[in-house]
Amino acid sequence: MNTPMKLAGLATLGASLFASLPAWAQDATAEAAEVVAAAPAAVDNAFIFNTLLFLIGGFLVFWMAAGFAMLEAGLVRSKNVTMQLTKNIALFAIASLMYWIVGYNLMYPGDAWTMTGYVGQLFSAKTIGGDPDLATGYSAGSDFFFQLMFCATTASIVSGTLAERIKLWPFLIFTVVLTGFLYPIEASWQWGGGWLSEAGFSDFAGSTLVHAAGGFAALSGALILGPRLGKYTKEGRVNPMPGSNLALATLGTFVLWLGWFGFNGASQLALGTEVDANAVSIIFANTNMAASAGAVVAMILSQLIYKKVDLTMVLNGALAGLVSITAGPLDPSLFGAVWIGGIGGVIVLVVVPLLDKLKIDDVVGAIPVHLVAGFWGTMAVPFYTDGTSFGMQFVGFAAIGLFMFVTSGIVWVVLKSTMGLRPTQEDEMMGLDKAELGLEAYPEFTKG
Amino acid sequence: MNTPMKLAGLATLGASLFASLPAWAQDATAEAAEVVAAAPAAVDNAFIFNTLLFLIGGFLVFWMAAGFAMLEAGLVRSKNVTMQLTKNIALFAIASLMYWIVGYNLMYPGDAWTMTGYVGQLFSAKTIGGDPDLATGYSAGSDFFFQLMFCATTASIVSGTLAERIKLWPFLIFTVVLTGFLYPIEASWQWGGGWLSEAGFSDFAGSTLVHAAGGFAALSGALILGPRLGKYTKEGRVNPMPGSNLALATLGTFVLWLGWFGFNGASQLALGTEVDANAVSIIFANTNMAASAGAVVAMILSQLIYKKVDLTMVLNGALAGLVSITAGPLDPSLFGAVWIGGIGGVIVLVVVPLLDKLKIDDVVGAIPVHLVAGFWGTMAVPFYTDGTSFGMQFVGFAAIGLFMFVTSGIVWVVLKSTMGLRPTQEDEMMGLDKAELGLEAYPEFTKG
Amino acid sequence: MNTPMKLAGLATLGASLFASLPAWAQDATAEAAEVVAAAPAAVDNAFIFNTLLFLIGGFLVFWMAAGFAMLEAGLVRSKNVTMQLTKNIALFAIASLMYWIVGYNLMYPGDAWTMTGYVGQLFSAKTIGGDPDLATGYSAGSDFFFQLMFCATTASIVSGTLAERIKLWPFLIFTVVLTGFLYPIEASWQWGGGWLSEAGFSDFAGSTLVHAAGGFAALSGALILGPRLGKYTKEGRVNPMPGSNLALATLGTFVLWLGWFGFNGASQLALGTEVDANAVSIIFANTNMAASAGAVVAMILSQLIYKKVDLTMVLNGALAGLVSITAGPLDPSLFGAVWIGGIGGVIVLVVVPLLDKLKIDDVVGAIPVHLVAGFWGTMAVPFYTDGTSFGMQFVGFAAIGLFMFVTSGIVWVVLKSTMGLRPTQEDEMMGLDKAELGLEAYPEFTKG
Amino acid sequence: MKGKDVKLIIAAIKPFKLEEVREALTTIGVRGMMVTEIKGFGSQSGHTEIYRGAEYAVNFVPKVRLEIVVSDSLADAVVETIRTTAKTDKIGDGKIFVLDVQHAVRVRTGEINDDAL
Amino acid sequence: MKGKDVKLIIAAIKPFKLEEVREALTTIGVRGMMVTEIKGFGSQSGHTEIYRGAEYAVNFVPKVRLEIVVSDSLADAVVETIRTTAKTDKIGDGKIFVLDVQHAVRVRTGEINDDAL
Amino acid sequence: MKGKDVKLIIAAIKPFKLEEVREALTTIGVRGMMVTEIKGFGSQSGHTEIYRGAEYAVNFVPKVRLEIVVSDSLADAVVETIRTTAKTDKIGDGKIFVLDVQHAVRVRTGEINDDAL
Ligand SMILES: Nc1ncnc2c1ncn2[C@@H]1O[C@H](COP(=O)(O)OP(=O)(O)O)[C@@H](O)[C@H]1O
Ligand SMILES: Nc1ncnc2c1ncn2[C@@H]1O[C@H](COP(=O)(O)OP(=O)(O)O)[C@@H](O)[C@H]1O
Ligand SMILES: Nc1ncnc2c1ncn2[C@@H]1O[C@H](COP(=O)(O)OP(=O)(O)O)[C@@H](O)[C@H]1O
Repeated sequence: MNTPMKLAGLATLGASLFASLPAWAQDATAEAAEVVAAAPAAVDNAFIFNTLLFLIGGFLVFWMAAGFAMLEAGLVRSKNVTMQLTKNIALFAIASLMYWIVGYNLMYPGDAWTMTGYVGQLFSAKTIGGDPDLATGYSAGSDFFFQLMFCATTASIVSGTLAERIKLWPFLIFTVVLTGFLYPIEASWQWGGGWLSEAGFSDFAGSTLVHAAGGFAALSGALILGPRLGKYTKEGRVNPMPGSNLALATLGTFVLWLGWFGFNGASQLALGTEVDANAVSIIFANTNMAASAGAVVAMILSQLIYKKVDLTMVLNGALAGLVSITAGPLDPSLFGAVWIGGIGGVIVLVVVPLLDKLKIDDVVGAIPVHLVAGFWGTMAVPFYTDGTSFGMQFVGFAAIGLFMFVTSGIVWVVLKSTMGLRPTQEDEMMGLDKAELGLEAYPEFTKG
Repeated sequence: MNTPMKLAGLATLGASLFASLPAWAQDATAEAAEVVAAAPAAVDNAFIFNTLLFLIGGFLVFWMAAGFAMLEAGLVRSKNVTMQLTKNIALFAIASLMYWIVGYNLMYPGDAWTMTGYVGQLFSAKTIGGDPDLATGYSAGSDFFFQLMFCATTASIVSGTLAERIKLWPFLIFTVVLTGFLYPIEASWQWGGGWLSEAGFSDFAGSTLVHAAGGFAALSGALILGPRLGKYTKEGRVNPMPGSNLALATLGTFVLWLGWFGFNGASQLALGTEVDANAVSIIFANTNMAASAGAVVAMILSQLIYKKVDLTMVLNGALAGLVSITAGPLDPSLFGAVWIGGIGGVIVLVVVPLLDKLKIDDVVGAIPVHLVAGFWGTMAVPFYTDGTSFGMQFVGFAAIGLFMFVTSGIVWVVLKSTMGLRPTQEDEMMGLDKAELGLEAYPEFTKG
Repeated sequence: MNTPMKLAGLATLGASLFASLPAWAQDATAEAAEVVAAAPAAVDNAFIFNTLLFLIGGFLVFWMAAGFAMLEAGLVRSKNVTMQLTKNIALFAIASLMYWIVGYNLMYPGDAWTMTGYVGQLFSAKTIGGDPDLATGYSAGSDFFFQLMFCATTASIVSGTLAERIKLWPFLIFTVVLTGFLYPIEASWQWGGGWLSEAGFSDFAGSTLVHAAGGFAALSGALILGPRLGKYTKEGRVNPMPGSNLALATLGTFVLWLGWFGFNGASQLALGTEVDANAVSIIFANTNMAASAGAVVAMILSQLIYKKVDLTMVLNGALAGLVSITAGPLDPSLFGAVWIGGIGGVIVLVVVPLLDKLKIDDVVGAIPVHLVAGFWGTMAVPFYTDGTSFGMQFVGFAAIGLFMFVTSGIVWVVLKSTMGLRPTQEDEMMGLDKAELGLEAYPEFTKG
Repeated sequence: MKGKDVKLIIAAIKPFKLEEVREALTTIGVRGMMVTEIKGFGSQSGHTEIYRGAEYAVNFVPKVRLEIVVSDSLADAVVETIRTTAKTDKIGDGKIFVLDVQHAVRVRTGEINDDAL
Repeated sequence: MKGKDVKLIIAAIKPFKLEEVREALTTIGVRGMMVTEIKGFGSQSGHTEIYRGAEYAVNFVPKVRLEIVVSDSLADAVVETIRTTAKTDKIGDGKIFVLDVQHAVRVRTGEINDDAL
Repeated sequence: MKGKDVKLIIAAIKPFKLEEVREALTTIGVRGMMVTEIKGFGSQSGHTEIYRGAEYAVNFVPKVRLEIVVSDSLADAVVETIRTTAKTDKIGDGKIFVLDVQHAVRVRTGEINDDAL
């Protein structure tokens, strides 16, 4: 998702060409203009198309919030489902508010940087009312609506990794900081026209800026929080805790897959020209190919390695494929999308057990899917996108990763040492639904 | 959602301007026209954009039918889930047929009122075939498709309140009357260009016309039907009956939230100009803000009042926020949407227990969410919308409320005294799924 | 869904008209062109609208894959849910890859037929990159994205019928053949401009080409595979095996209903003119009417025949209504859509028990819904569409049916005699989730 | 002598009677029980259902099974209380069975027999 | 003398054998039973599964537990019938236990012992 | 003499203790058991919850019920093992009941009593 500046530029170019017409033509144009004022043709259709793309993309990415909720609710044990659902809907609502109050202008400061290229406008709420500004090429409201969804996505990634063992409120407070400050700041470095975009980093729809960023926030949290009780035995055995509802997990994955068309497709930021329409189409097709390849590869590998297909690995594989193509969904051929996404599937099969070896408890596999596949996706950009370099891609990833890991780490530590992150052992054993919320997700089915 | 007339007007204006051009220009225009006839630019793109808005908005509102089904299936006890699902899919199908056979022309009589301003055309089925009528500015089929969804939504609201204790057929017969007659008549008063619109009432997307209207139909039903067996003990204790599947309830809420972008956004009824595109964008953003604020406020209040977060209250809060902004989603600033929606969250926390005190059994909280928040949303319009008054808003709400409460009350009473509304005590105790449908929703999981 | 040629034609017509302008106007046009080059108005908006229609339609049809997954997961017993979910996500991923590698160019050979009118290009992978080809009237990527979804839908139909008793890998290998070869070949006969389209067969969105085709593949599989253990007792009694989760089944049906708007609507293949926009609108409205009528008729009949409403029949009824209108969703009036769809509902009530009599075990009712209603929908076309004949419709249906039944039958037999199709009796009894995947969908709820 | 004899009372009742029975038993001094959801087979069983057009017999009806361990002295009262409270005079009301318990232990304290209850 | 002695027969069998066993028991005159889904632990237990790459032992296998109260006279026939019908000769077929019942009561009628069954 | 007397030990314990208890029992030579999820009522019961603003009492707490049939000789050890392993010293730890079993049969082999276990 390049910076919105692009479009503005395009539009002003148009204006100037207009101005540069020979005098005698002016009148003609004048008349034309008059006619035109009445006929629909006079309307700046590109403005409408671009806005429509943001709105469609935006509601599709909104839908991803439901996808994360279902995926996570399906992969936790039934005694923690209500809590997981509560966290997911709450984090989205919080992201909306925080991104409005501080996030948006912190991320898109225009020329009003607090620290040029690094920190945008602080504490200036976004406003969208009034007449449309044609120069930008799209409606401000649609842009805000669309960008907001990316902020919320970043937060959704964190909730899954830390599931089943973090109290509600500290998690929500972290979400406030993440969506109001951490995400907007790191994202501004690239999409806000900050130092990374200056330096030539490339991340079309956010393999690094959204997915890896969320993944690093999740990783630092997982390290500070520690694994779920009984997940790793003293003898070092891994004790699997199978998800309670794979139908929900699969539904969630399909929802995310669907939402991703908006996530990547609308990141083209324009639909007003044949070239843009064509670009969006290519992105849709590539996104679908990468997801499919990720799923198939994960399925085949899990058959080869474990002699049976593990559905949860297939689901993770599809998502890893999606994250892998997100940094550069436009330039690769369909074949490119396939092999880039397929490697996402490999990552899942390799990294999921690896994390268990490291005793890092990632309940839903968000770290392999979002962080590691996000890294891969970012590094794969130069294979197909001119003007990008592996070096710069690495620098960008490292910078964002470091920033997110450290800052969110600090927030986690502060929360831990103040209000505490974890419920009591007994509460965790009983399940957060009963212990903290007093409300079971399936009161009639589960048997404690 | 103003009356469709608006667009027609706009288009004709265009035509007239055309006509009013100086003679010499005519030829030019003629040529232009010729060129134009071949080049896509000659197409009335506004017609296509407006139609597309109706279609996208329409399928998003259709999706809300699934949202209600999941929300309600999740909030009833497992022994009544099949029944709740059956009612929800059946009511939508019935709404489609009734709105076609009588509803649409009863609601949009044009100049062919049966009783001017109060009752439209009776028993005239809607037709949409033939060539597009450019004058209206949109395709008749897309308008019918879109409006139909609002009719169905009204019916969906009723099913939740009366869940677990009303037999299938009387409910469906009520749905026939509601979607064929009651909703179209009251809605025609405003959106059909009837007396309320003349009087200056304002209800952009239907806080009153859809949500409160459905809420009043539900309320009268709840009063006549009485509470579920054992819901209120003789000692006056409230006996909670926790929903059987909060994952479904949360999914349903996300689905409704998504659908609401179409519900409010497409109620702008036009996308063919930059101003309209901008308006739709503002509506999307405001709608999302109101929902988020409602959810957050409900969450915080439930923590303060009950010392724990009640997910079902958070879900209701988000929906109440959505209903609250529905009467005027365009004019408020983002901040306006936040506080208007936030009060929706307050309403939930106040009204849910209040209804229990009054022994009104509202299984899913549809009355606080749709009726009371609908009232609030309607009354909040004048804060941001010029040319509206609190007085007139109240009059409109009261008129619609009275009409719906009385007419649906009559229907309920007639049904009660003829075929009867409630199953036998034993059947209700056993659950409607087994007793009336002989089919359990989760035959392998629940244990009676 | 007519052949894409149509649009190309339209565009060239435009070009030629351009050419035919009087000389003096040329300059003017030249200037205009210049202005225009800058102003959005010069853009070929039809190209964008058409592309957008494919993209929106495409993601809606994608969503149907999730619908099939939920419907089937809800209608199988809990011990086979993980398997059903695995099959559904895997078949979609496989369809994406196979349709890219061979399917698309096999189906749309243009002039490069291997056997003119019967077999397209073999083993030529589809590419979509590069600049948009304006002559076609839409983006190649969007067309590929859209067509691919139809291929996947065909495969989804098969999985439901054969549920609970076919091993994972043979099913997936069949999917490879089906999506890579069988579907593209038969579909090329009509949509690829092959012999059936030459002969005057008409199947707008695929009642025959997609639904009946999938149904025949499922039927031949069901015959070769045989019924589930214990489904039909020696005494010839039918032993029902109720679905484990009707909430999922209902969700799946709503998802399919929603997706169908894209399935039928975008099969208009164009949105760039008022006439096209109007057509898409009519299709949306008719599609919704047919589904509603199918549901209501199935509900009423099940009440009359069985004295109780069977939700699973209502769900099937809605889907049968959708399939019935799919062959000709544009030409019928709303009334036409209603009776055509309603007969779909009748078909369900008649064919479901009939199959049981024939001891054909169709777990989710895919044969009545997709094959038989697909037949009905195809035969109903001449009632409203000029230039079509019952004879030709029958010939087309029969040809496709025969081809699919025979070819897929051969594949099933080969698979059976090589790797085998069925799990051991003990495995089937235990459930495929535990036996083959070692992973239960609801590990905490079900009790073996 | 006191606390020697302890009985296990097993009862199958209709699910919706559970709460009523539990309250009645508490009032006569029962301080604990185990409740299991079961499928009951008996004279009540055997009505038929239809699913997708196919008839089938429902052989099991959902019941709730109570296990109550009490001292001999209380046993008859418990049986009597269950019998009267669980009764609806409709077929399927259930059964009560009384068994001997050799001894009872409370995990927390190690108390035995009467004191364990 | 008649109706004095009543037995409780508890059996753990493989779930898919339930219907067969129920039918067999009906034919020999058993008119009721209680069925509970349980997790069984025994020699059959202990195969391992893999979830997301981690191995784990499955210690419990799903079984169905039958409780049948019959008069002494019928007890042996019941045990025999279960033994033969539930048998698959594969490990995990289950166990049958017979206990004494002091007395049995039918809630609906108050009939006791034999008459209660 | 050997194999004559067989006991049924019924215990209600806290769910999260199941695995620990099972392992402990295995080490002392128990080779099988039946596990049922139950709702327990006892002194631990009775805390209140709030749902949508309405308070209600939770009378039942989830417990796990073990049924272990062992030879007389092993019975005491089993009771003792459960008592010590299931113990958390918090209210609700559960109860153990011992009953006489008349005889036990292994379905697969027809072996009886001790040999059946
Ligand atoms: N012989 C039996 N052994 C164990 N439980 C029984 C027996 N007979 C009946 N039951 C239990 O009692 C319940 C009610 O018995 P049933 O014969 O249906 O009605 P009633 O108790 O009125 O005669 C059954 O569902 C079953 O759970
Ligand atoms: N000692 C025991 N006490 C109670 N139930 C037992 C005992 N041993 C086995 N069972 C039950 O019998 C079932 C089958 O026993 P198992 O040892 O696995 O196979 P088999 O019966 O063929 O020896 C177990 O799953 C358990 O439910
Ligand atoms: N009289 C009884 N008969 C049967 N089971 C009992 C009895 N009393 C208690 N239990 C079981 O033991 C469990 C724990 O008992 P409780 O009184 O709550 O705590 P404690 O065992 O520490 O006294 C209860 O949940 C119930 O399952």
